[in-house]
Amino acid sequence: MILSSIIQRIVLATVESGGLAQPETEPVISSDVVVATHHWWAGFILYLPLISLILCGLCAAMKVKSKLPAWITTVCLLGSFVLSLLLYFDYGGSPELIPLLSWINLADPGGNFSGLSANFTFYIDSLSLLWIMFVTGLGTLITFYASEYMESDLGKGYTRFFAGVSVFLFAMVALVLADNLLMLYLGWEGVGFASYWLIGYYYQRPAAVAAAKKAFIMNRIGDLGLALAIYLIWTTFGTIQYDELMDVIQSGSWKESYDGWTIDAIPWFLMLAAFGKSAQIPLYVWLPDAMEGPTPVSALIHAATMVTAGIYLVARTYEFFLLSPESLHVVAWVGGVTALLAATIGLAQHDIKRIMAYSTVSQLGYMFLGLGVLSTYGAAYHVFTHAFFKAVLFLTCGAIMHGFAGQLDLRKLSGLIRIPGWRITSIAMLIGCLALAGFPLTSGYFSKDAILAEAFITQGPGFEALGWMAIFTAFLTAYYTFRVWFRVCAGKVEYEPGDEHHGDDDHGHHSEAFHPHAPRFAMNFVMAVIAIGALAASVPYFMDTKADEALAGGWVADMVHDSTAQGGLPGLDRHGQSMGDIVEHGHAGHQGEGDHAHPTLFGMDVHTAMYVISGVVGGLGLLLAAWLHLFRRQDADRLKAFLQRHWWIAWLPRAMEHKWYVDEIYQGLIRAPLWIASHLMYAFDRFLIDGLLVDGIARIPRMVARWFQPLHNGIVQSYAVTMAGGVALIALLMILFLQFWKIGGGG
Amino acid sequence: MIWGWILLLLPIAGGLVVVGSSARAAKSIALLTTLATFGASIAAAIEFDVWGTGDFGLVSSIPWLPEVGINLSIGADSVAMMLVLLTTLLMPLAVLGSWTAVGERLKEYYGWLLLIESAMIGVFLARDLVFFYICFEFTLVPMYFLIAIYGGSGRARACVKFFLYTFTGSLIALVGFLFVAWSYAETTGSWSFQIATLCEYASESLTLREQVWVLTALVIGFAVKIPLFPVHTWLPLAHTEAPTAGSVILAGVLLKLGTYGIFRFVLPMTPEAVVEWAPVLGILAIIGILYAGLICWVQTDVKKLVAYSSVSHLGFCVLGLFALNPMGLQGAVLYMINHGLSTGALFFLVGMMYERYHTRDMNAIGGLAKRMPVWAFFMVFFVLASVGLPGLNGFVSEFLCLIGTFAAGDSGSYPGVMGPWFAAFAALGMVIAAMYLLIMVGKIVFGSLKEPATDDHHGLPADLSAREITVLVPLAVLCVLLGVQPWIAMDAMVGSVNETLAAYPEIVKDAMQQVADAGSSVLSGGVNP
Amino acid sequence: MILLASAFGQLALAHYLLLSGVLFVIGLVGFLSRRNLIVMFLCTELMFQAAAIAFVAVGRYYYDFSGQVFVIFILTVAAAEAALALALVVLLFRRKPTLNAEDWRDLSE
Amino acid sequence: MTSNHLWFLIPEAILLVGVVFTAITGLVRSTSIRQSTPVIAAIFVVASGVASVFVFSPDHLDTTAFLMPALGRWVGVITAAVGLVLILNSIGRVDRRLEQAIAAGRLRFDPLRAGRGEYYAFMLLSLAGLMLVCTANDLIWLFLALELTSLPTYVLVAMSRTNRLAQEAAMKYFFLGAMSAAIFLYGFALLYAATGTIEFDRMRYELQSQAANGGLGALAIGGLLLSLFGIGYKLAAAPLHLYAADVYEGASAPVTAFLGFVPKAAGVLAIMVLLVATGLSELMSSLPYPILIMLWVVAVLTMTLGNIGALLQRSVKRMLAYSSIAHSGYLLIGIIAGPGLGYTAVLFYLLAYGVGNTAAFSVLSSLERRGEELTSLEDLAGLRQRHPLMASVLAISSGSLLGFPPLLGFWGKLLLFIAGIQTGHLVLVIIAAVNSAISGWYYLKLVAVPIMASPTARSESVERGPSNWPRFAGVIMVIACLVLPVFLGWLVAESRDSARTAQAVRADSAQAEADAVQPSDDSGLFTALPPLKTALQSPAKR
Repeated sequence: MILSSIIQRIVLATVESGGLAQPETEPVISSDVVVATHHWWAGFILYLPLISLILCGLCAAMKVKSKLPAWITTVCLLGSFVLSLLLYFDYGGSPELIPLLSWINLADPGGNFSGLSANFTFYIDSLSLLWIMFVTGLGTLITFYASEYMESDLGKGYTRFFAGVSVFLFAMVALVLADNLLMLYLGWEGVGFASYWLIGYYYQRPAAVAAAKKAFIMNRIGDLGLALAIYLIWTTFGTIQYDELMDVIQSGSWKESYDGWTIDAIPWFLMLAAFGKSAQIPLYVWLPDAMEGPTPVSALIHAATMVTAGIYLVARTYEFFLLSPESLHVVAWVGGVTALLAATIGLAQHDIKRIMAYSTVSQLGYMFLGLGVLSTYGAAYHVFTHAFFKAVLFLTCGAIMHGFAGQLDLRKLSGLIRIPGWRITSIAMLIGCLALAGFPLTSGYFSKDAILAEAFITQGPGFEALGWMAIFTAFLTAYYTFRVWFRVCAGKVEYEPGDEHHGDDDHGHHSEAFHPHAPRFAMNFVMAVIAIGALAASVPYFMDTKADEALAGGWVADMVHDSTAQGGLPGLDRHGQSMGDIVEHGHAGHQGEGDHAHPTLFGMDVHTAMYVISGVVGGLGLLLAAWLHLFRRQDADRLKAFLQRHWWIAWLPRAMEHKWYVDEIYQGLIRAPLWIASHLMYAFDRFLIDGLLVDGIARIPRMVARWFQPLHNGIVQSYAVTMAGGVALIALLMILFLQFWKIGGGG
Repeated sequence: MIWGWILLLLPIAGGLVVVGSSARAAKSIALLTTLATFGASIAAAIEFDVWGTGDFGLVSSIPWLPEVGINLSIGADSVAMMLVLLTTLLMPLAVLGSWTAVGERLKEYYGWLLLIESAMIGVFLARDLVFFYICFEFTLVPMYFLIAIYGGSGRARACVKFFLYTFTGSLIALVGFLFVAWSYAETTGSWSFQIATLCEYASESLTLREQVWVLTALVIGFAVKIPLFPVHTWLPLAHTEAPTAGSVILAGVLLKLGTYGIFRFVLPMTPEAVVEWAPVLGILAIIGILYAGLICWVQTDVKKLVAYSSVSHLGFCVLGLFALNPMGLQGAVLYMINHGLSTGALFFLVGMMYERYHTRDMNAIGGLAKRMPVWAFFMVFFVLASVGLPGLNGFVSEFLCLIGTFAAGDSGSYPGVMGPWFAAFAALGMVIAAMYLLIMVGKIVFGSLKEPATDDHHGLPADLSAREITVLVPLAVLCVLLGVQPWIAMDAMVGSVNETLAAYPEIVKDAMQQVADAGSSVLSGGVNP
Repeated sequence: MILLASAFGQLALAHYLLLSGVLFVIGLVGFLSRRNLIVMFLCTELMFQAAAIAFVAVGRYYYDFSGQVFVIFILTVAAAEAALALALVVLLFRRKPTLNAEDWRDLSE
Repeated sequence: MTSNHLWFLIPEAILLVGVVFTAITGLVRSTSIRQSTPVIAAIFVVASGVASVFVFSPDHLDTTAFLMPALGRWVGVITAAVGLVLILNSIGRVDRRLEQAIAAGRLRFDPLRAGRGEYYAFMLLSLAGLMLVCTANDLIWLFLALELTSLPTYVLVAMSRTNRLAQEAAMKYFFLGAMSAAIFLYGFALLYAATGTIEFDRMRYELQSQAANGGLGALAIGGLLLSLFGIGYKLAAAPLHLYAADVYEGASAPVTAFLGFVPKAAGVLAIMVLLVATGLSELMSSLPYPILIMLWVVAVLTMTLGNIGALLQRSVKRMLAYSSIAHSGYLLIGIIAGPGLGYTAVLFYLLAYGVGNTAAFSVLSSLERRGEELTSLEDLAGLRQRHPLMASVLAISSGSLLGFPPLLGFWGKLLLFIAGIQTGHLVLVIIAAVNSAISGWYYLKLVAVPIMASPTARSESVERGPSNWPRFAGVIMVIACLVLPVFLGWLVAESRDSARTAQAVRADSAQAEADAVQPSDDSGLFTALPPLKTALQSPAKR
């Protein structure tokens, strides 16, 4: 009976769970959200990675030693990508709900609370479509790349790796397509877990294990923020489903029982979550360490997709930030400072993968800056372009690592472009570097401009300074990016192999006879494709928008426009004027011929000015890098020696090299005190609670017994005296009692 | 209905057969019995036609001591039924898990296992207070012997502490129970120990002061069992010394007797006192979560770590119970089940490791993933379930407990007496849990291989045998199932939960009103506002 | 004394009771203070006889014979106890030639 | 005394006949007849138990002569049952060396040296004394019954072992016993002085009228107090408990078991009878305040001193001695609770305690080490390996004494607690609960040492005793611990019927006559409640 009812429920839930997801007491569904059960096949975007995971599990169980897992995963992910594209082309322009399975549904018959429902349902709008396409697309490509990259682990961890990738894609899809915050949370923690899995892939290396652990725990702190934000949102708005949330916020019905502090708290917690996942101050330290994982993982998870989940979250929940605008200022400042800080650290590193990692942190900072200065579009566009160019950078790093037995030190590699077989790698890397440096007309150039310009347009505390800081960061970015490229790919041919064996003996060679192991088809193909993608990522900027002609930014802006993030879109009417009141945004004047003049910079329109400034700055960085690292490499050494010689400046490179001692500060301020506290607590537990309290109380009876023991001395008279005395005592006590309380005679 | 009695008596009967049979057959008979009991519980669950409602099924009653209204009265609501299912599921696994670990005095061992199964089922099926108390207490005996005979080197101290501590606690609870029963007798003129009757009576007729006393007595009794800070210190000791199956049962079911007791007695009996004291208990639970979590961090004994983690985890459960809203309560009940599954499995895994290496010292062992990949997989899996990774079971219950606590603020849509601060501090436990469990995994599962020299593997393969995998797979499957489709359990329990909570909204509102009138906070209100 | 007098108004009974009380206390104090086993036993006899005096006196006071009957039984029991006590003392003396009660303290904590 | 009264002495008469028989058979030259002495004693004990069921059947109840008309039925039965086991426990112990010498042909039988006959005869005498307490309807009778109970036990202690410890124990027991007898005798004298009668029935009227006229007089109170203290010696109630540990240690195990049950039961019953004689009944169950205070203090002291004293002991018998002191304390809760549920619980608890305690001593009786009794806990270490049955008997009986559910002892304690709470003595019950928890510590030792400790050289040499009967007895008692809870309803109903006071019975029958249509409501007995409940309630609410 129970079994059949369970099966019945599952089937029902699968087939028609739209009904489950919608309690009857729900507020009016906003007209433009449709339940699209005819898109049921979209579920396979989620299921295919899962199927891949299960098949990989089978492979592991059957001890498959071929590349089968890689093909399975690639095919499944390709399927997801194709389905995402289909979904995009079939997307009708208004957000859709695609119910899959029911998950948590609480309704209170007493009507004391509004019910809590969180189901496996997709919420498809343009924002999620944008994300899902590049996630699955890059996922497919990088998996294909990894099929070659990971081949040295065939029969050992190969299957495990692809299973991990499948898990990641599964979680990421859940995160992006979720229709409620709880499912998003599932994906959120899921990607964290996948990241843990893959960073710790080389589980026998203590550094990898530690890095994995660090990543998971740091992410958990962020997750804590998300969890608290979910609680707050639910208690304040009574729902955690996006569509209902939008309705509630816009209708203002939540204000009836609002008591005045939650609105301001929600964005802070969301921020904490986003900063954790997207490696911003103060939670960024895990990302550089995460480079202990295999490079495709770094490319996919720690550059292109997962780390942008924070941006996605903020974009997705932008309405909450708009309700409390101060929070956006914080977002902007944290983003800007992180960008600068990470860039300075990047300057001083020698490990190219780490440089890329810090550059990722830095670029993520840009994205948050964009979010903070009300340019969700800029942020999203930068996410989009960054996904490509950073992926290609990491993949080329991976190729180098793969070929040079784990060598990543830029001082020990040079002139790669001249080594046969490494041309594609070098060119791909160049493209990536150009885009990252914001070289004019590359994709990074446009996306970064969209953010930088907005910093000068939007009014906020110190936003202008922030803008200049970001421009300075752009200069640093260009410098350290090309430092890598000029060192590694240009110059004369020189290399030393690394000492890494991928756990394999036939691979690394320490002898003179070491030959770099050039990438073959799969890797080259993927690098080429993504490099082209990185170039082509500037195309959407010039595409026509269908929404609003005032809207600059083309296709990506279009995608953002239809989503929950539209509040941060420049030049657009925000639904509900109430919100406009609290947002001090310069663009308010954009659309009308009102009092507001266009903000200007050096007498030009800000956007135009920014094209020039960032182009110049990027070029300067590039030139500096070329000088110090291509043409006169000895000058770089001299500069370094100079810096280190003078005490008043010597701290700077050292601090930069040691990542501003942030890890050490955390260690000293948080971990060590907690560790000591834990030991104290353990001692407290053993000696005070267990020893003194529990055992002590248990000892009392024995102690008291010892007082009475002398009475049992074996002498008859003594017994008799005690007996008589005891009787007398009790009688006395009784009399006293009776006298004292004046309770007389009989009952 | 007959199924209840079958469930109760089948394990005892099997135990008698085991004791009467030869030592060689003991294992098989025990396994068959536990499997049969599991089958019977499934049958009972199918027969059980009140899922989702607040009613009792499998109801049956035999008069025992009519003078004072004591009956052998059994029956289960859906929450109890689920816990029965958990018990009967864990028992065959416990038997399988002890297959090679226990080598001597087999008949006794399996006899005790079967006896404790009956006692645990009895606790959940009891509808009579005295019968409940008997079973509740009786669980101590088999566990005492399991630790005392089959335990580790420090077992003598551990089992005595375990026994006396919990025995003392439950005696205090007994006095509370008797007080309620007497009060009932005085009011109505006849004695009754029917739980439902007493709950109804107590909630309506006891004064606040009396309720507070009853609450104190009951909570002392149950808190020791849960265990709640600061009466938790017996648990790490008992867990460390208990044999694997003992730990599994202890963590899987016995600890739940405490939370079940709170669910079954404290909440319905003393609602007004609960509303007044829930913040205090909530704070204790939170202290437990954080304190035990941090202590886990510095453990080197894996089993002790998992034991302290139980203290930490059950704090969430208690928090959910005293959130006094459907989210929290459903979360708490789910937590009971989920913690049984995942922590039970963790103890199995630690036991499997111990059986091979004869040590639980994290510093002596490392990188076992290389030697035992399958074991490592399960270890990581259950650690994640325990950490509360969404998609696995632990998450749902933890989330519900916390959101319940969070929403229980005076500003929430469901009035309650805790609130955001409670939830925020408790949620820190999520981070701490990740910290200590992953550190543990990082040490023993990952890293470079480090094995203590041992010459005795009990003839076990390097990695898990098919039998051991069989033990773990059902738990893993349930972890996923309850993580992805938790509504199976939630829909089933919703009636019981709402029944339990029926009286609360009014009381909470009144209390809020009073506090607002007095202009003081709930906490400072105390007993005598 | 005054209490007793006021309770019963008959000085005679009070005197008897007083006597018996004094006797009882003498017996008790003797029992507590003496070390010789035989003397101790005699002290218990004294206490018995104190009770007997009280019974007789009260019986006379109420014109009730049961008090006197009781005394006969008391004497009988006392005789039985005496037999037992002397046998015991002899037994003990055989083991250890002393009558001092304090010498018997092998059983103690 | 009516002629009818003799009818109720049939069980005791049977025992006295048994005394004659055993005294004779114990002196017979034929070994086989001598060996059958315990069997004869057992037969008579069983016969008296059976007889008491018939004698005190409802048809014959005499509500005019007795304060608690049916008390004899329950007491007779449990006396017979426990007495039977006590006799079985002794088999093989008495005259052991002498009999061995005779069997080996080293000695010829000499009636002057044989103690077997007296031993069983004295046991039967003491049991008869216990039964007589129940039928006491005046002070003489009560005095004689108590003396009959205790005098033989002095002798039993002295002759139970041949070493000087036994004699020292007997000396202490006897001298202190004599003192206590004098004390309660003097108390009786004062009671007589206060009421002018020795008959309980009349005494009750006297005291009730005194109580109605402004409280009991000082003489009555003083008499009651002295009586209770004196009788408290039989219970080993604090502060008159000091002898217990020494005496129990000095006597042989079967005799210790005897001391643990018979005088204690006699004392408790005597206290019940005396208190009912002050006018207590189910209808009016509040004690005079001074007595209440005294009993309260004594109960708390007794259970606490007993339990904590036991914690320090290494000797099993001393430990059980202290445990028996503690049990007296628990019994006093029932006494304080008064007629009705309180006395019911006391009677039930006597059974539970008797069964558990006797079973524990059976273990000690059935084992020996080099011909000597087991003394310390070390002797029991690892007992389970060589004597698993005895180890489990010890474990289960300890569990029952601890009051662990679902064993018999638990129900006894539960009823006592219920009775205590019912009469408003919540604090007392809490103290008792804490004491139960403390007692867990040492009872657990009795479970743990045989099962967990590894055997030592001392415990390796532990062997079976000379006879298997004590083992049998222990097993029977343990089975009783396990099985009797099944018949709980019946047992409690029986003990309740036995505990009823004549006043209640009369009132009931009057009630039954008054409204013959509707049968009287038995549960009225459980609803007679004291006024303390209202005192507990806070005036704040309601």
